[in-house]
Amino acid sequence: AGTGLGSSNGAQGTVEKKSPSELTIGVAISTTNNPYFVAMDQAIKAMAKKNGTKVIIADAQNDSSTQLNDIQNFVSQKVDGILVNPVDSDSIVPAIKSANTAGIPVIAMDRGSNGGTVLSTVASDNVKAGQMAAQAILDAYGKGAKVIELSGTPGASATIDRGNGFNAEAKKLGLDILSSQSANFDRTTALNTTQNMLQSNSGVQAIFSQNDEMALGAVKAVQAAGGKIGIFGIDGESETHTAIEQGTVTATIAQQPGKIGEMALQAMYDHFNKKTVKKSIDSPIYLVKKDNVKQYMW
Amino acid sequence: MKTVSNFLNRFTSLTTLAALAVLMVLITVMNPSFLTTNNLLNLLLQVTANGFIAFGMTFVILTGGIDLSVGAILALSSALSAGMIGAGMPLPLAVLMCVVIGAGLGAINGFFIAYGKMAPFIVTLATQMIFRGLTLVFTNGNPITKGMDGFFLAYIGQGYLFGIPFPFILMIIAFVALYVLLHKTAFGKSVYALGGNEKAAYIAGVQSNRVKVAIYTISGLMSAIAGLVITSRLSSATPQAGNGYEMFAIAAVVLGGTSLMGGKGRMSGTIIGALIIGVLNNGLNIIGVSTFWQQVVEGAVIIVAVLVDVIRNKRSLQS
Amino acid sequence: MKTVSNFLNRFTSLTTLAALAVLMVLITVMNPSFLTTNNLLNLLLQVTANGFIAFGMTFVILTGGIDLSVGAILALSSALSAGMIGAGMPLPLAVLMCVVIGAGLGAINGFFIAYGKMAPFIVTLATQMIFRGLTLVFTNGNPITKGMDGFFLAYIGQGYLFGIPFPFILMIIAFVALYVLLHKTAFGKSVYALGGNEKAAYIAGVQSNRVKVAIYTISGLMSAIAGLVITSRLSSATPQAGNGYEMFAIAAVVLGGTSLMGGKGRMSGTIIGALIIGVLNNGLNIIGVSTFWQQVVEGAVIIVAVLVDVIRNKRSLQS
Amino acid sequence: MKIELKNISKAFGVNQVLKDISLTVNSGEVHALMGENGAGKSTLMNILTGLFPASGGKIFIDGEERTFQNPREAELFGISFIHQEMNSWPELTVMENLFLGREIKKNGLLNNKEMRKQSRAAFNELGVNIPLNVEIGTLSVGQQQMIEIAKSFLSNLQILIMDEPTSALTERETSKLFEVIQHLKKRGVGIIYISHRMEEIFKLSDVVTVMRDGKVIDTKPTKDTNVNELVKKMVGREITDYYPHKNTPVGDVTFEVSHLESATNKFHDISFSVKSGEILAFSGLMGSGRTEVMRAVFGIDKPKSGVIKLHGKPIRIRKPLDAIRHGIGFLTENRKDEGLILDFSIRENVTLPSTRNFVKNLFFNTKMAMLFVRDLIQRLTIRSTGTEQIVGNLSGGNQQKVVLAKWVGISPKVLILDEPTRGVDVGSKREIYELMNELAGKGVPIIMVSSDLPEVLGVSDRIIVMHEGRIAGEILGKDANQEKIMQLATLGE
Ligand SMILES: Nc1ncnc2c1ncn2[C@@H]1O[C@H](COP(=O)(O)OP(=O)(O)OP(=O)(O)O)[C@@H](O)[C@H]1O
Ligand SMILES: Nc1ncnc2c1ncn2[C@@H]1O[C@H](COP(=O)(O)OP(=O)(O)OP(=O)(O)O)[C@@H](O)[C@H]1O
Ligand SMILES: O[C@@H]1[C@H](O)[C@H](O)CO[C@H]1O
Ligand SMILES: [Mg+2]
Ligand SMILES: [Mg+2]
Repeated sequence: AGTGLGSSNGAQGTVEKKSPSELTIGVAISTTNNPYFVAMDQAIKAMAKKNGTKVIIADAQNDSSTQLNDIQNFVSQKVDGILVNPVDSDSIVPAIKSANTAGIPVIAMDRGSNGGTVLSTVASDNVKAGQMAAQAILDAYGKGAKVIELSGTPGASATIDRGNGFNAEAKKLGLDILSSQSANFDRTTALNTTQNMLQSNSGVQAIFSQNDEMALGAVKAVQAAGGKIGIFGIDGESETHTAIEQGTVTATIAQQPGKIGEMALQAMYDHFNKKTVKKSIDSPIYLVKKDNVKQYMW
Repeated sequence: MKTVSNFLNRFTSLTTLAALAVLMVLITVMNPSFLTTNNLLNLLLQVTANGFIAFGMTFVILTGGIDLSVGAILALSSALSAGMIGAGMPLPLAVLMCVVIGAGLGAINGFFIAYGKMAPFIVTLATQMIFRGLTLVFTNGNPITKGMDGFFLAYIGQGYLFGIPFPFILMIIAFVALYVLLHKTAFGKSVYALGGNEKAAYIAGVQSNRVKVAIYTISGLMSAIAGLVITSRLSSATPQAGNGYEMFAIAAVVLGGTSLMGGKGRMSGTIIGALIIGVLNNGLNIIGVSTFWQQVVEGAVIIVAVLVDVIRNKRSLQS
Repeated sequence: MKTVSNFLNRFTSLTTLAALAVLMVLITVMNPSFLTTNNLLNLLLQVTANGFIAFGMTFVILTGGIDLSVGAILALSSALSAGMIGAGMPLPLAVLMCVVIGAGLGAINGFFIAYGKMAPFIVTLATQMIFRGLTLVFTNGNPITKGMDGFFLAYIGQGYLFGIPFPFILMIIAFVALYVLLHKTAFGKSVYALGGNEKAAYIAGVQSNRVKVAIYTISGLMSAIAGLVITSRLSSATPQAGNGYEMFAIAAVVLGGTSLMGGKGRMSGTIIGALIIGVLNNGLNIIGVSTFWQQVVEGAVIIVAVLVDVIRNKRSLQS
Repeated sequence: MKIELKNISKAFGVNQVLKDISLTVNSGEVHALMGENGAGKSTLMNILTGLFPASGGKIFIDGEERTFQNPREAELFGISFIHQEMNSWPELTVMENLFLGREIKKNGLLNNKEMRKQSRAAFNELGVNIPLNVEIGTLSVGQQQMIEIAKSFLSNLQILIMDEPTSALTERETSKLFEVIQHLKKRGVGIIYISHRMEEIFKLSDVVTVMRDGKVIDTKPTKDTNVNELVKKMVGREITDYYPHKNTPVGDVTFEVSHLESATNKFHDISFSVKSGEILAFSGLMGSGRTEVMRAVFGIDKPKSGVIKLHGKPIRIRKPLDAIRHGIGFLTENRKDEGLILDFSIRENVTLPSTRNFVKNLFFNTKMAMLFVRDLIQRLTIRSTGTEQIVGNLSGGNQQKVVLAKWVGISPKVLILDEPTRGVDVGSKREIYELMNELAGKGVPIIMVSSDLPEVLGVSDRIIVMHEGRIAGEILGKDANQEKIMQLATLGE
């Protein structure tokens, strides 16, 4: 939802031209507790280093109000631009607005903002990722396939979006979702939770895991149980690629966190080079299976 | 000079104040932009949520208790009142409801602890799970944003009065009120008495159960106010709000010189403790310490600050 | 019958055992697949990590202390030893190193608490941050998997002996060893004495500082063993491993009837406490309670179990 | 006010501690309550003031039946109880302690001015001068006791119960207290006075009630009885000599302390030695530094300098365990804080310093410990339900005996006793002295710090008197008398 406040950044023409080496960019990451964001963070750092850009990275540890603080700190330090990976798309709005008021351009990464004005949103579509996973399961196991779902941290936007996308699509496609339990995006938790779910649900054919960390935990549970169950993740961690090669994971919907970061930083460079920046930059997501596993890597 | 230091010493622990000053100087040296008006105002704003909670926590810890459920109370009271706003309740009423709900949840803790004679740690650990779970159930895991941008609510967390962030002014008001309650009333004395020697307190006629219910109620109430500020700042109530805040509040209280054994400590120390934590969070960002190292530095500062305090107290005992 | 109940009562709190039984019956009624051999074996396996940590935590809590850093110690010792494995260290040596590192990190806690005379809560809160931060620094935030599938390591968490999960057997061995240490040796007596009255214990010749260092070392060591089991089960060391485990361990200890004030409690209670938490986690999954409600139910069960124990103790005092 | 207790009984579990007690206390009289340790004196008073409920019986006040729900209620009614164990907050100030639970308010806030005024008035009445804004933990035990007493003056006092109020007071404070009691009596206040000190009973009381085994044995006007009769009624048998004769000879010097210097300025240049089989008393005014010396010797506090020798060889004592390993035992004066783990059983407390003696093949042998402790319980006549009774549930005097048992239990080579008979009844005192003699007979040197002059004179071979942190002089037991000791203790002040 757009708001009336957004006009403050409409002054693209008045932007002072600056080269990458003259820029200081604040990067607000939702959490570095996950290889996914670590990859994003590192790609940004590497690219900034190469171009002589100064970056300040803040980790909100998944707390919206910490993230608001982080961004306000960036504003008071008068950074040139802000890259933000929101903890969630609703509660990030005031932070975006405060950057807007200060005339600092903001680019959203991985997750969008439901208000304020961002120069651009570089994201892969989480709802779509869920839908793709449902499709992949249908392709592998057909209509009526028996599936259990490992969901992420309750209340996290990725959990909500992927869950919504997956469940709606699964219903449409006629998959049989036996049960859904949270494993907090965490590998160890997923191992135990999967074991327990396999215990109470018989005939499970596939597991949809809302991220790769949990998928890798599920692998261990399936191995211990000794059956043959398809495992579908989201993220595309390199470890998952190996697992797909080995056949322990069936497929993952790969995002490219590093790419997202690089594309966002590039967009910021472009902005300060007085080029037009697209309102929405789609970071493509790919279905990675055994046959194309060499193709996409973080 | 002597009298100033005497006054300060009576007002709060000088070590804590010194730690805060040293920290601020160090950070400024590393990045002068720390010491701009703008950043200091941000800092004040950022300290408020933890400040409110830590004030309530001071009462709890003074009685020898602990409240691990503050973050969950913050989330549940925010979510429920946000839901009411969404359902059309007038903002002032909803704000009042939020505070009432927070106090009520705190009272539940106090009730179990006082009348159930259960350890505060375990009661509030359990209610932390219960309240957080209920928040998720109520919000269905989604942030609530409907109707959250009315002026009345917005002002609580985003307003400025005489150029000072309104929530900070609110925090100072809460501080003064609780300071008076703790240090100038009979209730305050009974809080200390309970933490110092519960049996003696009973013999002296302190109504320990009532006092316990009251202090956990205060803690819940303060958490709800912190929730209001956060909800207002974010224009949304998120189900994960306040996660882990109990630890920051406890750290602020302990850094402020209040003993976890109860019976010893001061409100004024807590405000300095909260400022230390705020300065750390803000400053480490500003000087660009990498995120992984930030935790390490924060932990180390806490240890050093408390250690220095222990040594100083020992020395002052001997002299 | 009488003697059996007498024996059990001496061995552990009957209430806790009853709570466990009731819970198991309820879950079985709701979903009979809970009571299959297969699931019970899973359950045993799932209990081990928390079991190890809770055993160490029992010593800590008996002295009136607390260890919030267990999860971070688990992660750091796992990560460092996984790094060594990746660098080519032979598995048995790396496993030994893991345990040594865990013990060493625990000793650091103990050192600050004993010789620094600092509150255990604050020391271990700070080292939690430090150890977790160092884990992230060392792993760069990524899981370590290189060389983690050697048989020796794999067996620790995944092996079976006589059809029973090997880690469970390991846990029983640790239990027996620590049980004997706590209940049958002079060291054990001094752990209790320290929790009962530190001053009196010191004057009676208890070397309080050494005992403290020892118990936090034990706690660190047990955390490292838990880490080994987890690393082995996952064939990888993740930087977030053990996050929040301190709370489960503390809950297990308290459910097992050990007082957070120190001086009172038993190892055997802890194992039941850990089983209760394991059964809850496993059972709520199996009967398909929604994710949001799971926390609510767990919190409620903890409250009820502790409350029943308080009431029972009160009753037995009066009779 | 007239209090009548009628047929009061009380049981803790199966332990019947009060049996059909009836007692009447009138205003304006001092009613002494005597009885062996564990006879039930404190329990009876706790029931009267609403701390515990009675199992049976009734309480009448001015003819009306009344049961207090809690101590505060009793106090509001005019009945104050100064407990045997102090109930205070060391970290709070004198004034905060005085007014806890009864603060004076003005518009909801504390009225410090009024409270200060009343505190000063109470202190004036007691004749003490204690600053109001210091933490009471920094004050001497005697001063703290005076504050407890001052507290009761702040309410509408009609009946004042004192449970061994003088056990921690100096001579001067004690005589001050007696003046206050006379004054209160004149004001019409009734006083219940519990003490094990005979001379106090005869100096103060109008009526005396003797209890034994939870029963009232007799109530009599004090003037109609005498010490021997009271003792006989309490103990159930005649006691002829209160200080049993010690007939073992003194041997060679075994334990020496030279030039011990306090790190915190509490004592200076302390040198003394004890011979085997000798009982050496340390006398002096309270606060003269005796306890501090012994704490330093035992390794609790670190001295600045000094040498300690055992059998002529210097030994290093840096912590209590070092002392214990050398066979030194130290009964501390504060049993609640330093002597006991109140939540633990008698067995656990007694065996704590001697744990190692019960370790066989690495393991602690509980059976052996039980037998050992059972033996000590009998020897010291500790009134209890057995080795497993929780120490916190014992009477004050019996707790004291447990602390003694703890140190006797290490089979000490040197025994230091700080106020060993504090709160102990006459009969038990005699048993303690006999035990000291027995140990001395085996060659154990005993150092006894005591503020009880008759005791010092009665049992010691030699007496060292301290004054303001220094040794003021030394007297042989056979040459000593009260005057000589007091003169050294005050250095003629
Ligand atoms: N809370 C309690 N639980 C169980 N037994 C108790 C409790 N309090 C006291 N007793 C028992 O009651 C008896 C009487 O104790 P009380 O303290 O009244 O004795 P006392 O006459 O005051 O002795 P002393 O002179 O040693 O102070 C003792 O046997 C004691 O063990
Ligand atoms: N001048 C003083 N002011 C306040 N407290 C004191 C003073 N002197 C001693 N004390 C305290 O009083 C207690 C007893 O004093 P100390 O050990 O020095 O004397 P003592 O001769 O053993 O007397 P007591 O008969 O009380 O044991 C100690 O805890 C000590 O800290
Ligand atoms: O997109 C990210 C990743 O998938 C991660 O695994 C969990 O958080 C989500 O937001
Ligand atoms: Mg008594
Ligand atoms: Mg003394």
